[in-house]
Amino acid sequence: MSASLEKGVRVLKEVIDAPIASYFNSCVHCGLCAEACLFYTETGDPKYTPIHKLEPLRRIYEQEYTLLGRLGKTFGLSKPVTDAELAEWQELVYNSCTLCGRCSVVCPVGNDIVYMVRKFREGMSAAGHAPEGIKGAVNRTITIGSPMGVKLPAVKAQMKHVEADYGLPIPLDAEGAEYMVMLSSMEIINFPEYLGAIAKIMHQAGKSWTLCSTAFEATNAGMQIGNSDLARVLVKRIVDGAERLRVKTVISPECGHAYTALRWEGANLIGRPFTFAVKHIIEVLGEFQKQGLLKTEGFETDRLTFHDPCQLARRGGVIQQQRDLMNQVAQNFVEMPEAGFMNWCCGGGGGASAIEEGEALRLEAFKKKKSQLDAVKPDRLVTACANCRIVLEEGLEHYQMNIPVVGLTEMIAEHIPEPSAEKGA
Amino acid sequence: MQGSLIDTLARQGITRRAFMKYCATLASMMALPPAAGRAMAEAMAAAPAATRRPSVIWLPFQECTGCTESITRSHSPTLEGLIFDAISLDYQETLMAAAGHQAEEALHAAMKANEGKYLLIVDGSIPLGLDGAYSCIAGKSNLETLKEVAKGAAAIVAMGSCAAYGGIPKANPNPTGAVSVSDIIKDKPIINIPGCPPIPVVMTGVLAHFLTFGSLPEMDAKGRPKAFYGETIHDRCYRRPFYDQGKFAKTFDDEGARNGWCLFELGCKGPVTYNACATVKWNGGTSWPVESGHGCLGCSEPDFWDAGGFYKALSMPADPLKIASAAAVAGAAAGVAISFANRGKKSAAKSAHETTTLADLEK
Amino acid sequence: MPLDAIPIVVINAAAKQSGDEAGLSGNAPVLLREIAELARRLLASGESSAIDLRALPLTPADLDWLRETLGQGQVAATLEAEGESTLSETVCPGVWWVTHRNETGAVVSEFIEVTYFPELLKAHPDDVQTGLEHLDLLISDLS
Amino acid sequence: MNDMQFLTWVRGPGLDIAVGIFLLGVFWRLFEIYSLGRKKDLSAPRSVSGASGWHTIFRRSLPPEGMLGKSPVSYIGGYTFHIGLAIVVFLFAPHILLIKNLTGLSWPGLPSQFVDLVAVVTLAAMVVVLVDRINKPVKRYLSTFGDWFTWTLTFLPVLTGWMAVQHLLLPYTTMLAIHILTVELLLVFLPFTKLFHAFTAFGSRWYNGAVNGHKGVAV
Repeated sequence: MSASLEKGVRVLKEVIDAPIASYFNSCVHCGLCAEACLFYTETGDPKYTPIHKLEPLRRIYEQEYTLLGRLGKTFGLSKPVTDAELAEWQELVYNSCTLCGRCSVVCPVGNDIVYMVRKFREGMSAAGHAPEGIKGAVNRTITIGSPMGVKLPAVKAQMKHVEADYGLPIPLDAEGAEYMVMLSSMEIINFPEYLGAIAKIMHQAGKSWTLCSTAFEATNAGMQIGNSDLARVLVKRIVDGAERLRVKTVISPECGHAYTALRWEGANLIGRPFTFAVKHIIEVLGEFQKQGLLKTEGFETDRLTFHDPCQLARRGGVIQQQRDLMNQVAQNFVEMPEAGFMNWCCGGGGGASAIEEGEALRLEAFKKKKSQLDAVKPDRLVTACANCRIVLEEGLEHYQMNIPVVGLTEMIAEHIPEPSAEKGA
Repeated sequence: MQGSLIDTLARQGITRRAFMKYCATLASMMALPPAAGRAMAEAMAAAPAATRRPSVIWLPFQECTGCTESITRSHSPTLEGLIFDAISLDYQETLMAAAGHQAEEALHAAMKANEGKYLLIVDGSIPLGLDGAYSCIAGKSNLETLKEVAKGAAAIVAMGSCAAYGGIPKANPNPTGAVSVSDIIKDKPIINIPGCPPIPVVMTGVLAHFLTFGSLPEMDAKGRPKAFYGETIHDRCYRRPFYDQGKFAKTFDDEGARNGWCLFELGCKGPVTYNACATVKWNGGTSWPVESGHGCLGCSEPDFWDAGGFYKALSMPADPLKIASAAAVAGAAAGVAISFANRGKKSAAKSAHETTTLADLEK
Repeated sequence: MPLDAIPIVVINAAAKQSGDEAGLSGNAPVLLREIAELARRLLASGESSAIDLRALPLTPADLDWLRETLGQGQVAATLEAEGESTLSETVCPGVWWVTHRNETGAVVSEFIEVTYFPELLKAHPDDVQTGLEHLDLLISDLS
Repeated sequence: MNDMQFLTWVRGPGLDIAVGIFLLGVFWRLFEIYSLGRKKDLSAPRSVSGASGWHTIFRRSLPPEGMLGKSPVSYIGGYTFHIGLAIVVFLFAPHILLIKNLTGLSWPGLPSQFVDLVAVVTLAAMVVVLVDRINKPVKRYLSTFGDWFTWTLTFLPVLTGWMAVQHLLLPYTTMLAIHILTVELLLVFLPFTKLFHAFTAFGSRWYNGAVNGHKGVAV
């Protein structure tokens, strides 16, 4: 019960660095970032302009780390940031930002705005201005082990089902396995096919893999709320698990933020490089495909399109693999406008989907995705992020669009010949 | 003397056509429209020649006599001489035969006889330092003389840059405390004919105007006749097209200089100098500085001597930058100091870090 | 030592450059339109007008070009008055090229006059009167 | 003070002071900004060609996919006035002479009529950009005193320079002096306003490119 403005400001003083200083000094208020943000384009409300979401951070930067700002503060020319302001900004920093990073790639002066939002959330959470929804998710992840409250027994039960359905073993805590597979609780609860798909793919590729009993949950609500201390606790579980099992590679599931948290933030959170590699499942599939370890039969014949999860593509650098994989199993794959690097967010990333009071705004922002889909009119929508999938399904339902959403890994797995059939051949 | 001026001229063998030609040329030089030349000729021809010629008193102060030299070398000597013939030059130290007390008597006689009507021409600046002791005539400081003679003048012509603006004597650091005529005399019409020296025809043009219309011609904000100082050297320069094309002489002996390209980069002050050199030219229309391959010095502008150097282009700094490198060092030092303060602040914030627990998310 | 032995040559800013276009500022052709306009005005209202060539930013080459382009017409008059003046009609009647020189032969002013007959060439009644008096004198001398 | 003394002052002491404050500010601000440093990225880098800070410095000069149509005025107006400013500042012969005098560097200039035309186009583009800032809700919402002030600071030197060359409103000498004075004001305020993006934009692009280039994303 110690969150306070002072604490928030102190944390911000810690995280403000040269890039942030450079960014704030470069901004010319051109407003182009607004054009890149679906919360602005779909609402037309200028307060959703990305750089504006950082206004308190800018003031703290100027008042703490510039001479003129300090003088201004000393002589009362610039007023200090207040708790009420931060409370007001909560909606802008969390509800209306999915950390999709689109603003960062359009800013003409090169400001990495999402980098700053991520850092601003450190201060916002320390000042007690994080949304209840994300706080709850963090709480459950830390205390129970998963944002949706999934515990190991539930995972074990799921494993049993899958083993029975697929006739393939699901290894748990297998030391020395090549791959340690992580899950997101969405997959455990909503999309159990994912685990079966992994089993089939790994079996066909002939790779050793395992789940980890102490680290099965990949999502990191600590990173979404923007608190490094809590994010570190969650990453540490995975690092400890991976090092205990001495795996070569940890596979991040179809979950965008889990990938960012582990792949790009993890080593920085624990303060040392990893002893293992971190790959997104799509990256692994891409490697298998290149190595000829991914053999499929048959094609999907309906009209398919692919929604790029922001954290995988624009923020993660995995852009081509999903397309190659789509083409391996789909005959009628069409791209949405601005797909790939410039893809539009589903509207629920970065923890936004956990914010109940943000739902109306989220659905408003979904109109962007709707227009993208309307442009290509697909029969089904493929993606590679369980969170995107849930948000997309909600949005499609709201707008009464009859487009089923499927996970890419599962779709690939469906085209892998049954192990029995393989034996028979 | 009887009849109009034209009759006076005719008696001296100057034909009407010669006079018309002179007026056309004078109008051209005064940058007046060609029709004005005819009007001027008609006005002057019809003007009754004064029964007594207007008296002119010429006072030299801190000067080099260059202005007088220039005027006496007017390039149409006969005609311009005639303009001077139309006046009575009652006091001009350099030109007059009289000297000493005789000269002073002539001065005072002229002042007395023409009180309130004579034209006063001044060349040279007036030193104020040491109570004016730097320049005295007949035991009187220039300041005293000027005040005394100006009192009865109808109008004053400040001849040359020294009289008009202080000129070279006033150049930094101005040891004699030199000032211009208009700095001292405030209650008389004053016309400035600046230049170092001024163009002779400007002088005769102003006199012609005074004789024709009995008043001084239209002046600009710096008290100069607009007719001659209405446009810059640059705008009337025959090399202007080269400026526009970006063709510049870079040194005085390069290809550009030989091709007659623009002298801007060699320090020509043409763009900021208002004078008629480019149209009237010097030495009987022979040439003028730019035509001779040298940039304009800007001698008809105030403080031309202190305008940053004759060979420095206008867009160059007038003085070398003195504080630039010191400022850069000071800025870097300030920056480093702030850096240390910032880093201290940041590490203080870091060491005050308390690891956040779940409870810490709540207020 | 003869004067021309001094190794200094006058280089005309315009003539120095090679080619026909050398030294032209491009200001001269525009003048032709102005002259045409003045000629139209002369026909319409009988109003004479003049262009002061010294008042314009023309290079020597520009003047040469203009002189050459306008050409030499049928009438040319020379006036001896404190230096020579030449008034010559161009191939366009009514367009006169007027050059005034001083006693030393230097050009002091130069105009293009658009007029039926240059004012300067006409004799003034007063001068005619003077001439008449002179004639009378001559006649009286005869008797 | 007459116009000539005014001109000589802005060319002399005025310029000295302005350049001094400019250099002081630039060094101070650059140290102040970049000395804050950043943490080393410990995550394993993904190396992709074209993804680096240096690439982004150049790449970010072009509009990303789909953006030109979203805000054509910002892009076309922005390009026009930035390129226009560069031409007017760096390719007008008298300016080159100043740069040569201050730095020893020199290059050929463009005909003054062309520069004149560019100045007019630049002024027009700046007016369009200003109107856009007033009309567009986002720009108006973001705008502070600093935005109007810096626009004026940038507009005036071009306007007064052009007016001086065209002999408009005031005599050339006065206008030239005012022109130089406005440039000096620009220099004085540049390090302390958003105009400092002329320096930091490159650092910002580099950081953005480097941070994302580490992930193998060519931003």
